Amino acid sequence: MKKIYFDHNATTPVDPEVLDAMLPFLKEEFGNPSSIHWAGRNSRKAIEEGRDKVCRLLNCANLELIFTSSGTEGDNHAIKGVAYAKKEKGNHIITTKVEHPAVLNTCKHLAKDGFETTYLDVDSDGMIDLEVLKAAITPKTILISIMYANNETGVILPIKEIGDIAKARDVTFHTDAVQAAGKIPLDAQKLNVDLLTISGHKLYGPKGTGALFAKRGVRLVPLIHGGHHDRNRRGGTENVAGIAGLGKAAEIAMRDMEKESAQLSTLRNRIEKGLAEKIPHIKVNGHADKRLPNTANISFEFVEGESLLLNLDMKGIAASSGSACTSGSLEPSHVLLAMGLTHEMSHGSVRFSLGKSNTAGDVEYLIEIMPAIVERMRSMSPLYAGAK
Amino acid sequence: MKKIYFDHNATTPVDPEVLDAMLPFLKEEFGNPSSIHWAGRNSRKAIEEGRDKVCRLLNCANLELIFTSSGTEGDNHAIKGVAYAKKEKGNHIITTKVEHPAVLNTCKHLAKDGFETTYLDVDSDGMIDLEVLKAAITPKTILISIMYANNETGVILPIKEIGDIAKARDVTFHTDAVQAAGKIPLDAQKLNVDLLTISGHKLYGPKGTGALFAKRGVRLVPLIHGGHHDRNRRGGTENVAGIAGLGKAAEIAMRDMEKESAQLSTLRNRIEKGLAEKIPHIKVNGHADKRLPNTANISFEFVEGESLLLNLDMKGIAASSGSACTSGSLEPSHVLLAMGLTHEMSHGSVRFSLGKSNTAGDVEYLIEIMPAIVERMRSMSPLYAGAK
Amino acid sequence: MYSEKVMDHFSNPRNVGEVENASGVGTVGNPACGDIMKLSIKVENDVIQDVKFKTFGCGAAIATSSMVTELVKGKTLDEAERISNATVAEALDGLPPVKMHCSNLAADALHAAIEDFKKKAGK
Amino acid sequence: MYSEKVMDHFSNPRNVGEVENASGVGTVGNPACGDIMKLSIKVENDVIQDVKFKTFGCGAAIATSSMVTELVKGKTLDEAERISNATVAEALDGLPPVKMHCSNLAADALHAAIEDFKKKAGK
Ligand SMILES: Cc1ncc(COP(=O)(O)O)c(C=O)c1O
Ligand SMILES: Cc1ncc(COP(=O)(O)O)c(C=O)c1O
Repeated sequence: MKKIYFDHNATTPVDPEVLDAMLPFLKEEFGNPSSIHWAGRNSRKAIEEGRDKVCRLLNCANLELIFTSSGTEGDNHAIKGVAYAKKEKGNHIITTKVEHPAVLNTCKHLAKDGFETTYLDVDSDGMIDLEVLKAAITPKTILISIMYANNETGVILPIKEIGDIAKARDVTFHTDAVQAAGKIPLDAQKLNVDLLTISGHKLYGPKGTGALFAKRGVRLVPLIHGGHHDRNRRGGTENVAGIAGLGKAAEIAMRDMEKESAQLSTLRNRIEKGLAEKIPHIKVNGHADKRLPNTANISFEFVEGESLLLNLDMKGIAASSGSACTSGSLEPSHVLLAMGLTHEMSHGSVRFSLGKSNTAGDVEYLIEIMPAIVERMRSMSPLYAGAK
Repeated sequence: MKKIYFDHNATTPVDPEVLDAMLPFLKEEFGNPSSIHWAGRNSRKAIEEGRDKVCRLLNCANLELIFTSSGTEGDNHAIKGVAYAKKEKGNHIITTKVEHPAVLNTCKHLAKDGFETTYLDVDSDGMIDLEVLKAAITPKTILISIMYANNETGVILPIKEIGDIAKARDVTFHTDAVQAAGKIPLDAQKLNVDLLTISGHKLYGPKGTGALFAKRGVRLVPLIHGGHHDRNRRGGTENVAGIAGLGKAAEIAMRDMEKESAQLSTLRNRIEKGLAEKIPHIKVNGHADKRLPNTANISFEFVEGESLLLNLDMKGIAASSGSACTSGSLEPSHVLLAMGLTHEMSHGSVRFSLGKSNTAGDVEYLIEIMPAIVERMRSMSPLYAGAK
Repeated sequence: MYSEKVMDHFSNPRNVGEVENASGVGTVGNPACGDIMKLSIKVENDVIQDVKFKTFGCGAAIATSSMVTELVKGKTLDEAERISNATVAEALDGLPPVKMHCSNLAADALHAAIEDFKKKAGK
Repeated sequence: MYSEKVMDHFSNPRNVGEVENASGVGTVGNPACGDIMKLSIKVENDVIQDVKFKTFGCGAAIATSSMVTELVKGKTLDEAERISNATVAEALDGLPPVKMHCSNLAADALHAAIEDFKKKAGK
């Protein structure tokens, strides 16, 4: 059966060039980068080259990068790191209702330690209101953490404007850029962000890798204490092959982003238009323009998302509802609920997230098979009768 | 030039079988294990198979294993996790002076949060006194963290006895088994340990992997909050290839441990004997019997370790002084100082840690070249004159 | 994640629809939890002669609905009342843990339909 | 981690040993920090005619010791006094940051030797 992967926001395949960059460090170049002998030297060099490349993607200085094992670790490190470093100054954090669980659950955990979090609402486009953000800042506010691009809808938040507000009020600003990195240009310097998280496996790098940009001067309590790695900011023997791979992935992203972005948005728009033409009662979720080029989030009224996914899977199409982390769970998407969708509509959403390998043929195949799937599920739905 | 690697306690090469086990998940099997579609299913299966294998190595149940990104993360997770989970009960932690920085610096960090740590002394063999341990336990003691085998000397601590003491006093017990795993048999069930840390890259697995055994019922505040991964105990998309590799490494270790252990101790003993016969003023550090089979830690009086390592490196031999994490730093080994060595002797120590690839030829080569190196460095040492 | 039986019932659900002139109808679940099941039965001489379902929900919700209709067709009301959600899950070779609570409501829908029938019949 | 020059001086250290009938001897460092340097000089007409070192220490310690002996041989005392630890590190194309403080003591040893000479000479 034909297999089509429309779930690139969940994870991406490792680029063959990335794997090539990793392999030496899974074979002969196995030394510990902290070792002074021959076996360690090339490992050390690989880390520094990987660092150079990731820094080029983020436009930051080498000393400003901490390697992590995932986007989730980066988010935890940034948020807990600032919270504990600044707890004398205040205990208030501002984030949004549409963040990834890595941010939401970290804030929830911090509540047990006396921190308070304001979760900003979003409008029906998935956008926050900057005036509400401004009004939410109090003298006790130590951190704003707002994602760059939403993983479920692809909505891009106004990071530059948020950064300006944060700077004017002297509040540390973290952005979870896990979904943005590799898909749209990032510039840590221009954005007034203090901290920025990325994850390797979302940009054709290996799982188990990530990085946290931490602007020079930002105080951060380490999440993982240990040896002198990464200037005492993250203990643990470095994942050398992973870092080499992440570096290569960053390099490739820089090189290909523009071209790919144009291609993907064409395909994505075709999906949205093609499905809307053929299937009644559907709704594209998220801001029309301020969106990642690759993401389509569509609610199919009267039916539930997982059953659509299972049907798609039986036809060889991989897609998801909500984030991969929450599929398997029964809660409707917190992101779509925050955007004002009903429970039914939130449950009935499917995310198609495109990537390098996708072709126009893939998209036409989806448009061809989807109407019958939706119709079949609707015919079984007790909610559908009235709408006919 | 001939290259000989005698630094297996710093890191080990990835076993080719391990790499083979990883490769599918760096190529076609790239799905997110949380995804319900075709791309995710094999990833999920790989994780569960990796888990089975690691659990077999540790003799524990599947639900008792949390995957981590390093030994350091596991140590942090265990120690902070227990400290924060039990902080209502007490604030006292007991560890030793000879732990890895992953443990020592975590305890040091916890001091800022009101936790107090007793650092147990060791004797000249590197052993702790169990009576002193017993006496150190107070009603406020919530955690004992004592390493299974020391990374610098290979000394094996009496984990079973410590576990019995901890159990009798109802104190949670963590052991850092990073150096023990794969070298000597472990049995999480028999040992009365509540928590046990291992690291992939010390047993021919990939860097960036590790696991924490947490006995059923042990309460642990997560270190990394996020999605539902590993039953909410460690957020972040799983390093599928890494876990597959770690599993394979555990399987191989189970299979080969006994044979290898016999071979390595023969080679190790030959190094110690051979060098002692040819070089005056040297001292083998650590308990004569209760020691890992692969580790020789030798002080060469009157000379400094790094300069010996550089000389060895020029002859193609990779060895280390102290732990890899602290080489590059200027402090003498805290482990050897705790064992009562003078500063000079601590500075003058070299660790030879053997592994699979080492042969009798490697060992004879070392014994052949080492005397001249030591003599050369001694001839330059202002401390040597008096001893001649 | 699902057993073959679940996938079979999901892909080829038995008895989809609404029984005409139903003797009883039961609806359980709600949109918040993501599953709504509506079961209609035709009862004659205390035997369930016909049964159909409509379900909004995930794979487990649809499969359990389908399975319960197979299990009760031709059964007496007494027999049908003894079918529990656990019976249904078992008949499907089990469900993933996360699905056991919320999506495993088909027997509840059946019992609601029987109750509805009894009320209408004045029993 | 070390420059080629450092490795050259480490592998082929110049002027190892002790000057006979030294005009001055300087010893700096201590075992705790891992480096001890002993420099002996032969001074004639305020010129350093000969210089030798003995060092217990890491690669940087040995290389800086060797380098300082090269730098001062034939220099006047005035010139020698102007040589700093930084001068030595520079002449070696730099040292790793972690080595800059502790192991970069060779100029200190030189100055100590000159001072010793002056004291003995009653200057
Ligand atoms: C005893 C011990 N504990 C912990 C660690 C840390 O493990 P990792 O390098 O995987 O973070 C090491 C190795 O460096 C070790 O030897
Ligand atoms: C927006 C966002 N943040 C954080 C994460 C977590 O990244 P990782 O899977 O690398 O832990 C993800 C992906 O799941 C994400 O989409």
